[in-house]
Amino acid sequence: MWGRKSLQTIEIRRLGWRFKMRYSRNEMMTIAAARALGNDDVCFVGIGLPSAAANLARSIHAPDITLIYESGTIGARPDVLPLSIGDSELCETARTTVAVPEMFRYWLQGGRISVGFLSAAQLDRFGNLNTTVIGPYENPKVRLPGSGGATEMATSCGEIFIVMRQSTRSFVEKLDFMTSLGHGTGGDDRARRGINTKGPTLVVTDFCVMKPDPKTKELTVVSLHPGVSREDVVNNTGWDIRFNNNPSETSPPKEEELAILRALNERTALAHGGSN
Amino acid sequence: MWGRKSLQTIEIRRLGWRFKMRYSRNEMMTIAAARALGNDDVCFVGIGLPSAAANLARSIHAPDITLIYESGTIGARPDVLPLSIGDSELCETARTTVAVPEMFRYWLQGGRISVGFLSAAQLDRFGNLNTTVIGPYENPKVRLPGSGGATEMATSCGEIFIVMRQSTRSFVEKLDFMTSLGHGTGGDDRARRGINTKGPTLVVTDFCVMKPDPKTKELTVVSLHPGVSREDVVNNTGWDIRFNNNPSETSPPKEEELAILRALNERTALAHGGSN
Amino acid sequence: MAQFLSLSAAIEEYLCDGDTVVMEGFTHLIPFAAGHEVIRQNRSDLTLVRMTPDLIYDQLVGMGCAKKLKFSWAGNPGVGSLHRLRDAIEKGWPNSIEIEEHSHAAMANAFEAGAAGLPCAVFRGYRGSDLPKVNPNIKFINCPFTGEELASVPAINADVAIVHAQRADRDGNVLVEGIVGVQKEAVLGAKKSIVTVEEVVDDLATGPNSVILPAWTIDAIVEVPGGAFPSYAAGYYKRNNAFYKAWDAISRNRDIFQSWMKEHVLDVGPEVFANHRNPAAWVEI
Amino acid sequence: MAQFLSLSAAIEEYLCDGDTVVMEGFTHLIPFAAGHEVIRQNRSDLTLVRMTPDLIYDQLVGMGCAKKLKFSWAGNPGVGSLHRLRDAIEKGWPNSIEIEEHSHAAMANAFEAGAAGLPCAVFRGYRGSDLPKVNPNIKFINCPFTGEELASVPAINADVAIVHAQRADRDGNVLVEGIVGVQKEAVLGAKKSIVTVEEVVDDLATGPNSVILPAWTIDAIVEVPGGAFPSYAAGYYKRNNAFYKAWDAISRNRDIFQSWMKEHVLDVGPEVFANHRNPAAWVEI
Repeated sequence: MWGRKSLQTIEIRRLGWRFKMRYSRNEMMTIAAARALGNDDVCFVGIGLPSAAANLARSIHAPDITLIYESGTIGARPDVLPLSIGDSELCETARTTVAVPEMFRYWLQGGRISVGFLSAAQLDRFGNLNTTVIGPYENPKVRLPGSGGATEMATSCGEIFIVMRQSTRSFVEKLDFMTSLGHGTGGDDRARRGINTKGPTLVVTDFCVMKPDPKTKELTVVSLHPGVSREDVVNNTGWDIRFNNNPSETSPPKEEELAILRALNERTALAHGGSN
Repeated sequence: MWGRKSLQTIEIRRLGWRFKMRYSRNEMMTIAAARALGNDDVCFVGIGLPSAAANLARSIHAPDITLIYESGTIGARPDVLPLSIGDSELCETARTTVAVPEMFRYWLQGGRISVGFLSAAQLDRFGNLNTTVIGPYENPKVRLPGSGGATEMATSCGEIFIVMRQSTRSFVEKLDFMTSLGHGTGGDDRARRGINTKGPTLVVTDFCVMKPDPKTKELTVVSLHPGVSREDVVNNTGWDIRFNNNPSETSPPKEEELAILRALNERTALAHGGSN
Repeated sequence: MAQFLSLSAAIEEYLCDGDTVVMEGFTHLIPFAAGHEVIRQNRSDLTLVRMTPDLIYDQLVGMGCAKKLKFSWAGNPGVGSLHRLRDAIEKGWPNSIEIEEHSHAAMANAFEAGAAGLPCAVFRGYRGSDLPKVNPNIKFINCPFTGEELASVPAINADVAIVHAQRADRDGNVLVEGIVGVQKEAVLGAKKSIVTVEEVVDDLATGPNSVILPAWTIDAIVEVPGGAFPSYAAGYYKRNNAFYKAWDAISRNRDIFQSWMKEHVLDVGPEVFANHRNPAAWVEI
Repeated sequence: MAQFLSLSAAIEEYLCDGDTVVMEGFTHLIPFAAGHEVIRQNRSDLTLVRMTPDLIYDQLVGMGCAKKLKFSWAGNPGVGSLHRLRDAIEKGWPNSIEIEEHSHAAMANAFEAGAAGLPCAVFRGYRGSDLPKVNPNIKFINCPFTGEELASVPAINADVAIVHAQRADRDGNVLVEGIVGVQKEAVLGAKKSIVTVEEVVDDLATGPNSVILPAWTIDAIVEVPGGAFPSYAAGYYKRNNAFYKAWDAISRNRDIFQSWMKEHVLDVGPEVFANHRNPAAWVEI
């Protein structure tokens, strides 16, 4: 899916020799997201990239992070990435598993989650998210899965990290449907709605890392992944994207991060009995 | 507590001999209440007389009755009567034990209980109950325990059986406080309040059995316990009590009923490590 | 009080055309065998309620059993779209279906309210979302103490709830274990309930706080070993992720879908599910 | 994240004069050792919240620690009155206390709402009762779909929740088992929480759906063997019904009560509770 052009390399030393190790932007994205998680976080994890990032964090720098899946598993420690949000691996490794109403009432709405990971089909400049439809709701061009846990995660989690691949189709000027609130119309919109959680504080894409401007809450590029130019980001964003005064380069993957991520993905592919 | 005068006897045959076996009105009350329970009932049980009646029913004619205690135990089958509503015996013998919020939400409010047993310090002619205070609320003469589960049992259980000792102090013209609704002001008062459960359908005292008049809902004596006269009932009721056209005599305790009740009480006294 | 019935008798007796039905199981314990029986008995005009429609409702919708779907996340988890469902929504094949769309939090609360005998659920939700604009079953009320605006949705009280569980005892008490989802709420909130189980045992051997559905909360119990396949039953068999992936290709094409359904559903009975407990089975479709 | 502390340090650090405190445990697992420590540390002006005040609040009220009591059933279960509480309410000794009185259903729902982060609980309750006339914290709202009138009470969110449980593991995760009451809700709804446990173990050895309080939901854990006496800890010791009966005589008389408290609470420490796990102990007071 990612052409040769999107691959970058890091340098590795072994027995006095130097090697080059390639990595994909996808890997850079997952690793950058994992780094944002801390050991004390209680993380509400969705399937796919969020699950990979959260479990990578757990394997590297945040061994005590608490992973919560909306299926009810609290403190899951899966050895492979679940395909679905309710795989047996999650329950078997969890501290306990609660009923789904309790998960949404006591744990999410109760304010027990520090970080929620979300992704979407469309995102706008204020981090608002669409996972419902492309086109009009009553006559959709593409019918997407819908909210799932996202709508209430967006307002009940302490903060939201968004991980998604960047393109003009996904990073849009205007959402077709607002499934989940980000910073709304920007500024203090969340506070005016009586919401006291932070909303999106971090967006990690396959090109860059963005954070909301402290005042306007408009997403602003704070670092570019190695090998990515400003033009790459501009060309893959559907609005006039802002950059930090001096965006840094995202620190490239470490050998250990890549090795652990790949081992996790390999175990996962094997366990799910298919390619993928 | 009960004088000799209140004791009645039944005749027992053994090896061709006839014996007389004494029983108390208290025993008659418990046995009469037990008889009203059926094998398919799901019974919300309070401590004391209700618990004795429910467990007696289970030991005799209703082996599959489901006993639910508000502590969360569902399908408890205690071998001794619990002193409190949350004794270990209840949980150990139950099919399962749920949290107390679930008990009140899913099982009581959810309409899963067919019969609730209640008792009170005061009852009026429409089966309304006071377990809160004697005297004014702000300056009580006697402070009683309060509602406990009773207030919502009174409106959420399919029907209510009331078991309590009868006297002019307890069967009163006017309650000092309405803790739990019976038939309100009588007639269709419950229905006018939007309540679709039956309320009190049976009152068993140590003197007699009462049922609400089908139309007015005023409590009416339908049977007198053996040895009890109309005058006894009138003298122990604080209002002008009505009698059925031709009140029958409550069928006296059977030997088996007395034997099982006494064995239950003996096991209980032993288990609770005290007299009482 | 629970009766032990055959699967065909249970569906025959308790599920009618036009009913609102809940088949629950959050990834785990999805009652596929029962869903197939509903398809074989050709039920129609059903209102299907489920948080995650999953393959089970993709199959029911594709076979024309549904007139309405109430849901909160409609995808093939970790794989992609539910193609039969999309075909019905986007192109009206085999019939158009009405949808009522919620968030997970709303559905979970609505199941809870259904079990609790309340007319509605009250929760903190839908703030800032467009969903209330397209779903008239989302309203807002104010806390009588703080004035805070809270969301409300109607309770879910289905005509029939169908769930799968690990075990029943011979009295008809059922144990659900592991990821328990909203199954207990679905059953307690429904007028009638059917439970399929992996096995019937003498003793459920449970802990003091196990999730139990007492026999008197259930109408029919059916022993269907493997009945959750390609979902799973913890302690019995794992989720068949390969089947979930394979479904993507089967369901993309109307003809392939129909011939698959004929071969694997219409022309067989619930006894085929027993094979699915073999972990080697079904990796190749 | 849970810290392992001594009982005196835990109460010292987390409970202040004037706090709203919940000590829960529905007959089972009542945190008596912690209550005694609160008395020893002479906390005052507490708002005590508990469904069934039981002997633990009778003792706290009798020793002058409370300014207010929020409850739903105040008796000595199966025995009679709580004499210290009645003395405070009826005669203002040792100080008068304010009461806020509810039904069990209301309190249970209020604990649930507290854990769920909601400002209020909504339930079908108090219909026809006089309680709403004497308690301004009972209001009514209407279902936005059916119009039905439903009761509402404020959520319970204490400053400090104190509960007793069977076991903690060395990471500070706690298992509660058997009659679990509203303890989980009390802890999740409180700003701070203290859990006393029978023992600290390497492995909680739990089932998949056990009632667990993760370490990160607790502030302090204290190992106090026997700490629920004369209540009980399932799997460790039984409820001491004889003590509950004996309390009736002890608590009827102010002087006898005070000298009992001096001897058995003020002049000793939590280590005395270990003896209470011996079933023979305390039958004679």
